[in-house]
Amino acid sequence: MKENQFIKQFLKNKMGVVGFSMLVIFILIALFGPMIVQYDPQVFGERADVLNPPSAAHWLGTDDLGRDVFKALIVGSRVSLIVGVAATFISMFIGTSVGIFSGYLGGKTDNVLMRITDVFLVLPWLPLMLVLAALLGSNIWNIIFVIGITGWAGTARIVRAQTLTEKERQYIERSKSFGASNLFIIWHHIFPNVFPLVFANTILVTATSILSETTLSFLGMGDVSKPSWGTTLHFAFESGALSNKAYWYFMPPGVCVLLLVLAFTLMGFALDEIVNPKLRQR
Amino acid sequence: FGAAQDETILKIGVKQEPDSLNPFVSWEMASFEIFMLTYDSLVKFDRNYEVVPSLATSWELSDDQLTWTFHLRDDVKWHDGEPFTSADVKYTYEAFQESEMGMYYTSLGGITAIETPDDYTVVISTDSPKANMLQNVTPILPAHIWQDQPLDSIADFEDTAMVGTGPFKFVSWDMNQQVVLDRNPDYFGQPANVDHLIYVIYANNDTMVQAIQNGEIDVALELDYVDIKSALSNENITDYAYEENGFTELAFNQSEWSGNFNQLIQNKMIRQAISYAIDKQKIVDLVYDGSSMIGSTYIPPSQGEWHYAVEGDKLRGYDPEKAISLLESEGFTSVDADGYRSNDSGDKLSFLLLSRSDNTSEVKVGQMVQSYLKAVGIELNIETVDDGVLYDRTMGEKDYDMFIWGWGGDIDPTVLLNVLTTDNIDNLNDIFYSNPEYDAIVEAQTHEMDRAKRVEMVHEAQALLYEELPYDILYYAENHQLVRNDLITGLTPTVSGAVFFANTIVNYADASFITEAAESSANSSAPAENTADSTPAESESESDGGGSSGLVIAIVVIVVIGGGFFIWQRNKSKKANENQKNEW
Amino acid sequence: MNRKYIVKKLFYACITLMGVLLINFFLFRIMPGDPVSMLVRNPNANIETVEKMKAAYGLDKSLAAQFITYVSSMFVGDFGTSFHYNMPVMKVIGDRVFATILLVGTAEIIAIIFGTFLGIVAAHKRGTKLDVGALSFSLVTYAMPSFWLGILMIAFFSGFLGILPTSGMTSPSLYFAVGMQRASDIAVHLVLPVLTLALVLLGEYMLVMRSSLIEVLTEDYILTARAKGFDEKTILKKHALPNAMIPMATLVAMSLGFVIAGALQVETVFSWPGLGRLMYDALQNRDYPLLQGIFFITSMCTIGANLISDLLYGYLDPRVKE
Amino acid sequence: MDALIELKNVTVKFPVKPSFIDVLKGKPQRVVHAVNGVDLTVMPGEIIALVGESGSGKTTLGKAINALHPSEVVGGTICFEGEPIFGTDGKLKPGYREKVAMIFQDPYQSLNPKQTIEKIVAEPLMIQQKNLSRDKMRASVVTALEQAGLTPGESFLNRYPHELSGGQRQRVVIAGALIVKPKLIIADEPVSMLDVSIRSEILKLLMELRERQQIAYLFITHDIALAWAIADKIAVMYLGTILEYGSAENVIQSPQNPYTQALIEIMPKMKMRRSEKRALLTGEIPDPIDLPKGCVFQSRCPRAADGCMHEKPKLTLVGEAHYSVCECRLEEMRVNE
Amino acid sequence: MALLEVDSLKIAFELTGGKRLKAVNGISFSLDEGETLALVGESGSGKTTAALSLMRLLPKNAVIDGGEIRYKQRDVLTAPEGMIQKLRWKEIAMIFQGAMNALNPVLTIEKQMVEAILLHETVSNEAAYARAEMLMRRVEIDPKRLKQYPHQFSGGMRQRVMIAMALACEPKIVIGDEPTTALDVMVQAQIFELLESLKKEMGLSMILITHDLSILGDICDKVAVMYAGEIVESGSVEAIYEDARHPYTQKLLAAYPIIGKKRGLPDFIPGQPLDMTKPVQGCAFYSRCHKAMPICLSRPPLRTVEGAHQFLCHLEGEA
Ligand SMILES: Nc1ncnc2c1ncn2[C@@H]1O[C@H](COP(=O)(O)OP(=O)(O)OP(=O)(O)O)[C@@H](O)[C@H]1O
Ligand SMILES: Nc1ncnc2c1ncn2[C@@H]1O[C@H](COP(=O)(O)OP(=O)(O)OP(=O)(O)O)[C@@H](O)[C@H]1O
Ligand SMILES: [Mg+2]
Ligand SMILES: [Mg+2]
Repeated sequence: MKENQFIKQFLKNKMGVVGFSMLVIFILIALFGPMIVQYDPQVFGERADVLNPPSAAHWLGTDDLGRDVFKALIVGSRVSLIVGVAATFISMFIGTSVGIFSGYLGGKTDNVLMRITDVFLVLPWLPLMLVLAALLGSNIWNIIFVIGITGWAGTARIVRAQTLTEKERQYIERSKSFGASNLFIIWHHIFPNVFPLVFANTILVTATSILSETTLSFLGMGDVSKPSWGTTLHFAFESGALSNKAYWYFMPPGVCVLLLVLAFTLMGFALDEIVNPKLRQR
Repeated sequence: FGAAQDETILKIGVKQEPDSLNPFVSWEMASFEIFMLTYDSLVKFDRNYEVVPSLATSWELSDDQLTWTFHLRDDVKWHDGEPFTSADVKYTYEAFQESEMGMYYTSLGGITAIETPDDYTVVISTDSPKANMLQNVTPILPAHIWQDQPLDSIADFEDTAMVGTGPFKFVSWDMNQQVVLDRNPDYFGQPANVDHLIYVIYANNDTMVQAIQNGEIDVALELDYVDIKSALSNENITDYAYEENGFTELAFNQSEWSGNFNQLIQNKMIRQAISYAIDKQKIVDLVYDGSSMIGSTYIPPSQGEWHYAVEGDKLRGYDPEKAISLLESEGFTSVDADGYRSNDSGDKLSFLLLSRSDNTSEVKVGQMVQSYLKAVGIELNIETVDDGVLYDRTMGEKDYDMFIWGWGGDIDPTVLLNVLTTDNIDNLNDIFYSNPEYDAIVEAQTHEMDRAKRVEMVHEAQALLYEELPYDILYYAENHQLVRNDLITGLTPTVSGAVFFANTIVNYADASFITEAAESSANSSAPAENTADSTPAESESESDGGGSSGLVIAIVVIVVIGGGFFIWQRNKSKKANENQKNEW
Repeated sequence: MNRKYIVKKLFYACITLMGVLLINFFLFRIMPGDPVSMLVRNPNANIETVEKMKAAYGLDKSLAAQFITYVSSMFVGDFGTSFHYNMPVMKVIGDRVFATILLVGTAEIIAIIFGTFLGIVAAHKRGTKLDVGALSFSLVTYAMPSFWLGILMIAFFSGFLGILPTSGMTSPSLYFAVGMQRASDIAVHLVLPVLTLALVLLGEYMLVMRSSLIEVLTEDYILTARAKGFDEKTILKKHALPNAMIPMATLVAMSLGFVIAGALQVETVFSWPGLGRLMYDALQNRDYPLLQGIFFITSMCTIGANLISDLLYGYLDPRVKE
Repeated sequence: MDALIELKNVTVKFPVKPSFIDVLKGKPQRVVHAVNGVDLTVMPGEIIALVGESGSGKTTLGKAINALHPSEVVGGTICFEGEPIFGTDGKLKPGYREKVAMIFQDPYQSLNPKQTIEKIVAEPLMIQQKNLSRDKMRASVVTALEQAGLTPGESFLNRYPHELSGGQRQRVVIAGALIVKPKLIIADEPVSMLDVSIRSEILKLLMELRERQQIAYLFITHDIALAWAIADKIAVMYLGTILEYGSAENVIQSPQNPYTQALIEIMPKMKMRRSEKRALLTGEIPDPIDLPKGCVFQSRCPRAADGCMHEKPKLTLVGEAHYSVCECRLEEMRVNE
Repeated sequence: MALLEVDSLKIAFELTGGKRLKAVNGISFSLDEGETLALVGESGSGKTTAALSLMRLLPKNAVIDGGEIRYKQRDVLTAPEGMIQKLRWKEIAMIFQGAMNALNPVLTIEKQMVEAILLHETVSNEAAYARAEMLMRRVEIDPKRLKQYPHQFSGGMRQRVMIAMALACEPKIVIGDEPTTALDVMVQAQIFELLESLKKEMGLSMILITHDLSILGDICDKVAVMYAGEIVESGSVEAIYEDARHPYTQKLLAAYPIIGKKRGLPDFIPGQPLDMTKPVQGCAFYSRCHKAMPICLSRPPLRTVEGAHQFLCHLEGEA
């Protein structure tokens, strides 16, 4: 499918457009928000500022250290996005490579790679993530690594399946008849053709990665020096926001996560419909 | 079922679960509390932490202060009906000493021999005067049950019945759910008023507070002020606030090892500068909503006279100016673009702080410390790690400059003082602090039988630590216990301010439910066999008020949705049946 | 379905299991934080105590020796003794299994029924308001962090309305209750966690069911069925669903394996005394044997579920040969 | 004239992937006998049609010549211009791939939808002459496109396959084959996926190329009428064996083998055929894993005799440049006009 | 009266983006009892679309733009859904293009065959099974294989299964949509043999869709040649084979190499099929016709040669 045709299709898909617009808004917030709002997580309020409900001064009230919740969300969007995207990059890289090589080379390589994939697929991912995060210590790069390294197995499976059908195509045979090497074929034929699928999957995996970061942070494995929505939720839940009925503290970060993940999910869903013509809206 | 509607259950919400019910293995406060209720010690503490008789009715100390004679009660029966004798005491003390296991073992230090002239007399000899002999609350175990167990595998012994002499009998422990105890009607002391006692284990403060507000539990323990704020407006709930017998400290690496950490932290003046730079009051204000006491010396104020109160200008208050001038006088005059200081030889004031990820308050404290230090030109990097990693990094790799953690104490100050002795390096002494002067004072006070003199010595030790500053004591946390005053009566706080988990069990004996009516509304129970059975049997009886409305809702939701599904299906098939008459 | 297929899948499952065992063992050995350290942060502990405990738990031996002990004892069903609970791991786990099965089982059943149903409705009424509604609902639940959903549930049903209990599996006051009273007590406690977990699962099931069915409905054999004169409902039921259920069934079987571990969030929020929370606690307590046990059990469940899904696949889809 | 390519007793045996249980039981490896001792010679500029039913091994043989199968499965010798294409070390002789190109059946499938026509056509050069400059490469692409009848070549460079019609796509495929200036093109059913109305266009192009560049073709098809229309020689294949081989006239007009006869007989003739009964073959096609001992066609042969069951018949000369494994010569075919 | 009559039927597809594709552009034909009609034409000429409309099986985005379909004198296009469900399979059955995908992969052949019988006829299960076995025997497949799944059959066998299935309810008309493309000549011959004998036996009417003119003589009575959604020429097979008038038909016939005839390259039609989303001016074949004249830009008249032999061209046409 050609690029502009793809874009046209995407633009026709309402869900995709809604998701994309939401994402653009979040990206803008993440890019420029921190420059506009002045927020230093190290500046604490006074005792009277703790857990204040929303007001003109604090649009979403204050948190347990008297800081502005709204500003914290703006600043936190960066971490959530960066972690989500970077972790996805790692897992897509591993997943796609394993999937393509496994599917294309077949035989023993396939068997070995797939058995490894199986192991990663059956290890309980959330606990595994927690264990690894505990193992490595919770700074943001470790979190990214942990989410990336635990999340590739599903992608590998999908990419492998697609590679298997892709490698039966006649243009692969044609390429071979000219004496093309495996790497040539993988790079010129297999990868470009599994790419749409990988891309659609990337979007969905990003959604999962963001959720993973939130969950890790919520469970106290996050990087507190780089506040994200997940750490905000963590502190909200841990400092009695629920029993103090400080809705302004624990609702908005959750809504932010929900919207951002939803943006990716919507887009992924739309892409899926485009990549998979059978699902296409008639 | 002979459902006795009038049986009362005291339901106490806790966050901590016993680690084990084997006294040779266990370390947790929760276990300690349960041991106090199911077993008895020779002596125990009353509300004012005065020593009162328990299994021992009286005792004498020989003139050389080396031999103790305890006279035991002769009317005590174990929960299984066997009589209690001096042999049990001898067995218990010797078993702890020989196995060298468990939290009670160290409090038996110095005992050289135990003799039992008769069934109700115990004679204990020590090698030197033992100042904390009467602070020893080691639970006496039934020799007839434990003695066949080889000592080297005593950790594996499961006394599933937990036979003791105490006011409560152990019933069951469902992990992460509850521990259940029953009243011992034959208790030799004052038996409890309540028939059953359940510790309900909560994973989260918020849900526990919610639960006591909803009346699911009668008492909620181990809460921070921020957790309970919402409950304070509830007039049915009484808040018992108390200073924890312990402190939270900012610890500094004092290791002689010269590896991967900033040696500058071993400079006393820099440590003092750090201490001056931190606004402890604001930390307490924000993290505990002002409801904890800011820290100063090593033994917490809750230990009464043992606490040493620093006076006059020796007391280091919040004084960033002073901090800066201290740093400058140490040569840290150049300030870089970020505002961080270094000296002429290029040593930067940049430190690494470890804080425990699962303790939100400490994490917040760390963040605040970070910002205060920044204000005076000290860079602080924070890593949150879990307890295990913290332990490894402090005791093993030593690659840290500071950490935040806390200690909890005993009624006797020795235990806390011991932490920073040279002997305890590689063990409890997590910062490798070594000071012969301090060691000597701590050692001496353990043999000082004159209380006033001993207090003097303990103060001296604390003054030393305050000056040397291996630990900067940040605050003595305040803790809260909530009680449903509309349901429970008879509770009086101990001198510490706490009602339960307070080194004494008096309140368990005094607690009673206000009226049968009030109680039965929250409780309709049937006696179970010895262990509770979680598989529902077929029997009918009405469920309680709050619960049934929830159940009704659940059922209604399911019925409505299911009904909708059914109707949808029906409609479909009806439509499909039309138009079927004609033939082509 | 042929025997070869089953044997092969079983063999692969065994290999996976071995991989899990290996990772399981070494992962926990390289974890920082001596497990004993958790036990000795107590003023009364001393160095001998620590050594004694290490010896008691076999931690003083070499890694290789520990691994051999580990694998061999695993074969006789001995997962060691929990550091923290000082009880056989199997027993600790056994005590929790019921709670998790109750929670996960109920949630799965609800999610499967309603997820499939919603998916069918949406696919069938594709493009209508009904479809858009069901789709939005599913996408939103799919995008929601489950712990947060749990918090909202507590805030609303327990905090605001006050009609459902906040947490736990039983009311303390009904501890001694038996029979119906106990059952209804558990049922009441079950509502919120089940609802949370079911909502989270439901979204994915609905989405998969929907797209799978939409895809199937474009297949030529559906046209054949229509040409045979069947009405839409029969076509849906007899021709489309059996095909659309194939990916659905495998998804459900696979997620069954994950959900036990995934219940961790829900169990933590609701203090539900199940395996998920046990795992979280074990992690905090650095209870290696217990963690290993749980990892092993959950991996086994997933492997088992995968196996079931493979077999189910072979059963539902006669095309699967090799 | 020297033979361009010469096959001697070429066999292709695919190992059957053993089932897991079989491996455990230690059962011997089984093989699919896809090609079974084929002798064939192609002269420069010659068109040889390989006809036969589905599964008879036509494609497999074509790929064997193009060295597309792993060398383990191919037996016998394949000589190109008198020399074996595999050296003693089992490696393909360098330069061979530039002499032999292959065109596949489905023009929709043989082009990567993600690549521009330029890239597709240039691919052989990218693989075989790695250090060619971009400009030179582009020039060769344009030339090849124009040779394949896509003029002006430049206008196609940046297009994508989906923007072309089926016939144009097949021309692109041919251009891709031409760019290396091959001496032999193996064309595997190159027109069967195209609409009848445009098939001949492509065939015509192939013929012209032969005239101009002396390219020989191994033309694989199952349409014997098409073979008749364009081929110099026809080889009839059945179950991996060549049953009859000779000039198109001989094979079609005086078929010697019962199988060839049946094939010709059954072809639709664009005539009313109300009264005639079709001469259908009955009987099962043998499994290529367990080939029968004697003649491979015995199970369906209307004239199978006892001898056919036991001895494998050899291709023998039955007329001028006309070989057959069988001499059950029928009366002259009715198709002779 | 004719069994089935189609009168100026027009069908368009609504494409995403608002375009309309006129797939069928006013076609008319009729079919008598026992007659076989061939619909021929190249890919995309609207054959399948026309056939599907006869059973009202068009996809949702198809719109009938006009015309009428009458089966046994009753209007098919306006009949209620219940009636159509009875028309399907019982009256008109269809052998779909690519039996590979037209059979449900997860149901046994038996189930798929029996369900149709049970739907349309009130017979016992046993009777239905017996009928299925009989049909299998009829298409020369071992009835034991009824218990198998579609993937266990070869392509030719699946096609035969599909034929057996189409006959299950003894319909009056069977539509075969390219029943032999992608099959070997040998298998193709088998299938024609089978269809022919079945037709004779059961008095079936058939509509055979194909793009292969060469096979018509084997089985058909009448031919309608389609180009770009129109029938450009129709008549008996003999008439088409021997007296084709439309340039398209002529060219098409010449495109087949015939064994025994002179060797050499067959003819071809230059150019490409029409883009049917654009409106057609005049003759649809204009751009590819070797005899195109200026007048061809206006709508060509329908000329009748003799009897049912008609064609659509400005030229008088010569053989
Ligand atoms: N890679 C392979 N592995 C195993 N068997 C194979 C392989 N390729 C082909 N075969 C088998 O070899 C035989 C010949 O196949 P081939 O594709 O050469 O036939 P063909 O004459 O080209 O048929 P068609 O006309 O259908 O293309 C068949 O039985 C086929 O199943
Ligand atoms: N569902 C659909 N949506 C849009 N366009 C369609 C649809 N089905 C068919 N068409 C278009 O309608 C035209 C006629 O299609 P149809 O399938 O009837 O052709 P055909 O003659 O059967 O061709 P073939 O020989 O390839 O089967 C084609 O241009 C096709 O692209
Ligand atoms: Mg082939
Ligand atoms: Mg068609």
